[in-house]
Amino acid sequence: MIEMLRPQVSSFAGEIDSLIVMVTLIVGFWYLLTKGMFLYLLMAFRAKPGQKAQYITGKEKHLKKWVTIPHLVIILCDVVLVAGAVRVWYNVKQFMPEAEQTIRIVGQQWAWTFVHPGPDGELDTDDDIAMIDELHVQAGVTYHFMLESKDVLHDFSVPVFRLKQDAIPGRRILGWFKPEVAGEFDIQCAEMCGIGHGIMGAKLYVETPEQHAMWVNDNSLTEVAAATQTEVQR
Amino acid sequence: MALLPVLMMLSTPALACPVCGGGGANAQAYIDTMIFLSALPLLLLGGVAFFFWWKTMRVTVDEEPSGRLPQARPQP
Amino acid sequence: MSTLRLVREPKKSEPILPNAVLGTLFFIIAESMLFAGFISGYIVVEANYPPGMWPPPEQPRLPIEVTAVTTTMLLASGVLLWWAGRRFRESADAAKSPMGLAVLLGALFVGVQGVEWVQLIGEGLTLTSSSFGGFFYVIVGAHAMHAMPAIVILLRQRQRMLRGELKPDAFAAARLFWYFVVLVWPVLYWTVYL
Amino acid sequence: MSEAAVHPDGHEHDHHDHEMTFVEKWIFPLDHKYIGKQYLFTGMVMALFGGFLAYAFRMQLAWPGTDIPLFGHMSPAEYNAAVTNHGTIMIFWVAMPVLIAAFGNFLIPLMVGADDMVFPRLNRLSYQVFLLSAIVIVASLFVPGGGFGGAWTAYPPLSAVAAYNLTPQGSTMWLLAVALEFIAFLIGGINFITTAMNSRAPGMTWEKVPMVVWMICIASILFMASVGPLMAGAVMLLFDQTIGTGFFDPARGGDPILWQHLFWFFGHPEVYVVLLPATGMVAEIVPTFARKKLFGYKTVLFTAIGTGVLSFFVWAHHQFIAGIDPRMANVFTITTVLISIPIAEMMFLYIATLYGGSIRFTTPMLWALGFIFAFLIGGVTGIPLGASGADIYFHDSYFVIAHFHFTFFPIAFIGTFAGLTYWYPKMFGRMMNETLGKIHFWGTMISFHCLFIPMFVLGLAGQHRRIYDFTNFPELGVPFLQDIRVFCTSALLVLLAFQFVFLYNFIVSMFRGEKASENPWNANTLEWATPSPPGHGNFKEFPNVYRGPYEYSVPDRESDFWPQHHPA
Repeated sequence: MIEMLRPQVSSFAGEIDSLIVMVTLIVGFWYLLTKGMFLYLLMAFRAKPGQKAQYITGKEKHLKKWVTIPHLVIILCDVVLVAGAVRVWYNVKQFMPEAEQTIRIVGQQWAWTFVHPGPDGELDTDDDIAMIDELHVQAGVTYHFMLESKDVLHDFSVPVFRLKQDAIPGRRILGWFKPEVAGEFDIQCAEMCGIGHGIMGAKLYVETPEQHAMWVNDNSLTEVAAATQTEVQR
Repeated sequence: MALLPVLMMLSTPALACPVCGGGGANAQAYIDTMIFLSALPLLLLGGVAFFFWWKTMRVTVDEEPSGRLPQARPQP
Repeated sequence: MSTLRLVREPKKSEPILPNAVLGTLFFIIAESMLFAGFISGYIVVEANYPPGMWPPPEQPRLPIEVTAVTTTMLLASGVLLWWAGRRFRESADAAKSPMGLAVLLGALFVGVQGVEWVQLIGEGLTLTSSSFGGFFYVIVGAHAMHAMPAIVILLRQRQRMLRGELKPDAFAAARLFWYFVVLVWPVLYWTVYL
Repeated sequence: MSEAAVHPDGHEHDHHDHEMTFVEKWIFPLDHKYIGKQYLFTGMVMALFGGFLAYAFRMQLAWPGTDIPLFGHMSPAEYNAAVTNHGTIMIFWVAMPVLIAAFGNFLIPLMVGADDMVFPRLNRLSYQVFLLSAIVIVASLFVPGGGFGGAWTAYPPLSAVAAYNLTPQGSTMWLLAVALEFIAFLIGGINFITTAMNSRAPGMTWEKVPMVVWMICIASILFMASVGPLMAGAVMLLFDQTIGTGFFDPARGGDPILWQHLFWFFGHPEVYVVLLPATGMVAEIVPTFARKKLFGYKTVLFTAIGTGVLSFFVWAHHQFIAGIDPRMANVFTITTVLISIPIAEMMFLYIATLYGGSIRFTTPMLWALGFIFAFLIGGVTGIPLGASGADIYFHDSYFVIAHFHFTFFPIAFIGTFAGLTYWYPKMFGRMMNETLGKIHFWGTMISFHCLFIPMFVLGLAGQHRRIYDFTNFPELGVPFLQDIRVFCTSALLVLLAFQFVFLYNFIVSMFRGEKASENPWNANTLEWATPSPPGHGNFKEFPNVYRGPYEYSVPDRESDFWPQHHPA
């Protein structure tokens, strides 16, 4: 259902979506059951003239089970939920697959700087390509990112990747993603970062290998990139 | 609850973690203070609750063998 | 609950703790958490520094020995006040001297602490000089902000005691608060100084 | 009733039935009922103010950049200040004062059969500090630079460094106001707990205490036990802002995550601090109008205590992607999902209370049922957020907004309306208009659901919170999503319009309403044993308590209620 609203572009987007669907189904079942019971009781036991309410203390065994049994089943459902959530969490945030490329992402008020490794595939070399508010990645390649912030907290959020990670000044945060579908998508800042927070977006270009090679070729070692890069690296 | 330590062990040293990016000591400090902050109010309130329970028991035994006399009970 | 019909007329029960003491007790719980917050902050920031860099080498050292003496004084004052509370049950006169001594020791503690502060500021440790300085003044200052009003309250209670007007509940509440001030200090000393 | 003339808690000042002057009632009251009403009115004024801020920024979101009626053009800074202060005000100046302070002050002494709070002067001081804090927060929006715009969570370094937030005075005043407000509730909370523990009427053992008293006390304890670390954080942040220390500034050796650590330690229990009093009021109202004993009194109580205990272990789920150790996320997922158990069970027990009842759909009952109806949605939508894997996507999205409005709106408004309409006769001595009450109920409920259910869809579509103008983002500016935003804003306008029905009813009934009898709802608890409204000193004869508060429809009795103070 979520992919109708927002395509799944990263390798783990589908996993997160199915977790959400699973949670929705389990929780929704209980929700509908409870609410159905609630509305039924309201209809069945509305005041009728001459009819007195029953005297039930809640200590009766045969009635207590109507609370105890749902309670136990909920615990069971919770175990399933936790297992699913932890599995997805582990895959996305705790487990790091081998990187094929590494990029650096720097947030500042109110723009993103993306440092791409350039033709040699290594970061922090002379041919790095630094772009403001534009991230170019190649579909099918596993990326590690190093997330940094220059001033306040930012949050690198790519809805189509289902990825979010806070950037914290003074710290370098490692994460990963693997884009799978080519296209042009939004990057947003998801942590309040001041007046310009509402405009702090960037563009994500997921490219096919040919497109990406062309882009790297076009941008490597140009004056513009070198100038931007020296500025970015302080 | 027995699951908790298992889960803590299960994972590789966290990589996508800003706190751990700051070094292992810092991550440990956060875990320590989390436990400290979470446990302290319960210990304090538990202590107060226990004190009241203990007092209530003593007063009830002293004054009212039937144990039916209303007494203030421990707050949680 | 039809069995309740057999129960005789209920009677008013005596509260386990008087109002003033109970209120103080809950206030102390909230205050303990305040100090827990400060200590947590201190522990976290301390862990951010590489070993040997905390306190920062260029910053002045804290007077550990002098403070150890004042800590003992504060603990002694707590014991004296406890003793005063015991004697107060017999007579107000009997509690006079231990209470006076307890307040004196407490005031001396705050005084020495103040002198220490003046020296440390002179040596270059200020709120803004480093995180260490910030935490030192905030934590120790927070303690002083509890100790000073407590001393004022105890002084006023001593005056009332001399006039024979001191209510046992109020005295018990003030004692309880002073125990808190006394007992939280070794924890802070251990965290910040050692 | 030999003790009837004696004050149960031995207050020395005798203040029975003496007519209070205006100053004694409203300016410097010591009487808990008037302090409660002061809290109530202040909370209502702040609710209107918070509602106006919501109106302003929702208009901006629906029609970005246009002139907003009554507000004018909204700049990004004003937008940030509006969302920040809307959140802060609604939680700290509406939910807290109304649910805990207003109802706590008004109800606790009446329900436990006392003549007043045990510390009336502290009680008055509590309100005065609170009023000061309310003035400071409102004033903070009008200082040079504008109000604080760093979100109600106030994460540093944005909130700490003026060069980043550009609102030096606004942020300091915001922080000061929050700190003052905490002091006010700390004083108030001590009063509530001490009163409930020490001033109970003879015979009121712990299992005969009305549920709402229990809930307000548990909430106060939770508040007091959790607020300390945030106070510590607030002091440090205040120093960071004003004299330039670096507790939270990484450039000066501080740690920005530390604030989140201290903030959420308080921030999550705070949810239960406001939730519990609201559920307590529902626990009073549902049995009264279902004419049924509350199903499982002790179980409800234990679920509340269990919620309180667990609430100290869930707070880091606000930081899943914001900088805690990922290993901790697993632990906090478990505790977060665990806390759903007591809350769900509590709701089951309330629903079970309806079974076999004789339900009367009066306005208070409708609100109480509406609380259960709406809160169920809020409860279940919390689970995807607590599940760490799903939270990676939902964190800081409109799904979160929709979720917590489905908890906070039922708590702070639906629950409050239930309580207000139920205790209105006791507070003001007159009945509210039932027809207007029902119009208000249906209008509010329908527009509230129309306002927030679409936000779940927006959240699923990946829309983030706190963004000034979504048309800046190609993916979010599409007409489909913009139409949803316009629909939400329209629903908000309807919702706000219906609140004026309530205000009209509230104010007019105070003067023209039908005179209320002592016990208009045929309820059991002690407050209905006093005149409506109760005079100074509350009870004409201090009651003794013979049975629990929910003895409705007891077999072999002619009347279907059995007040707690009636001797057998």
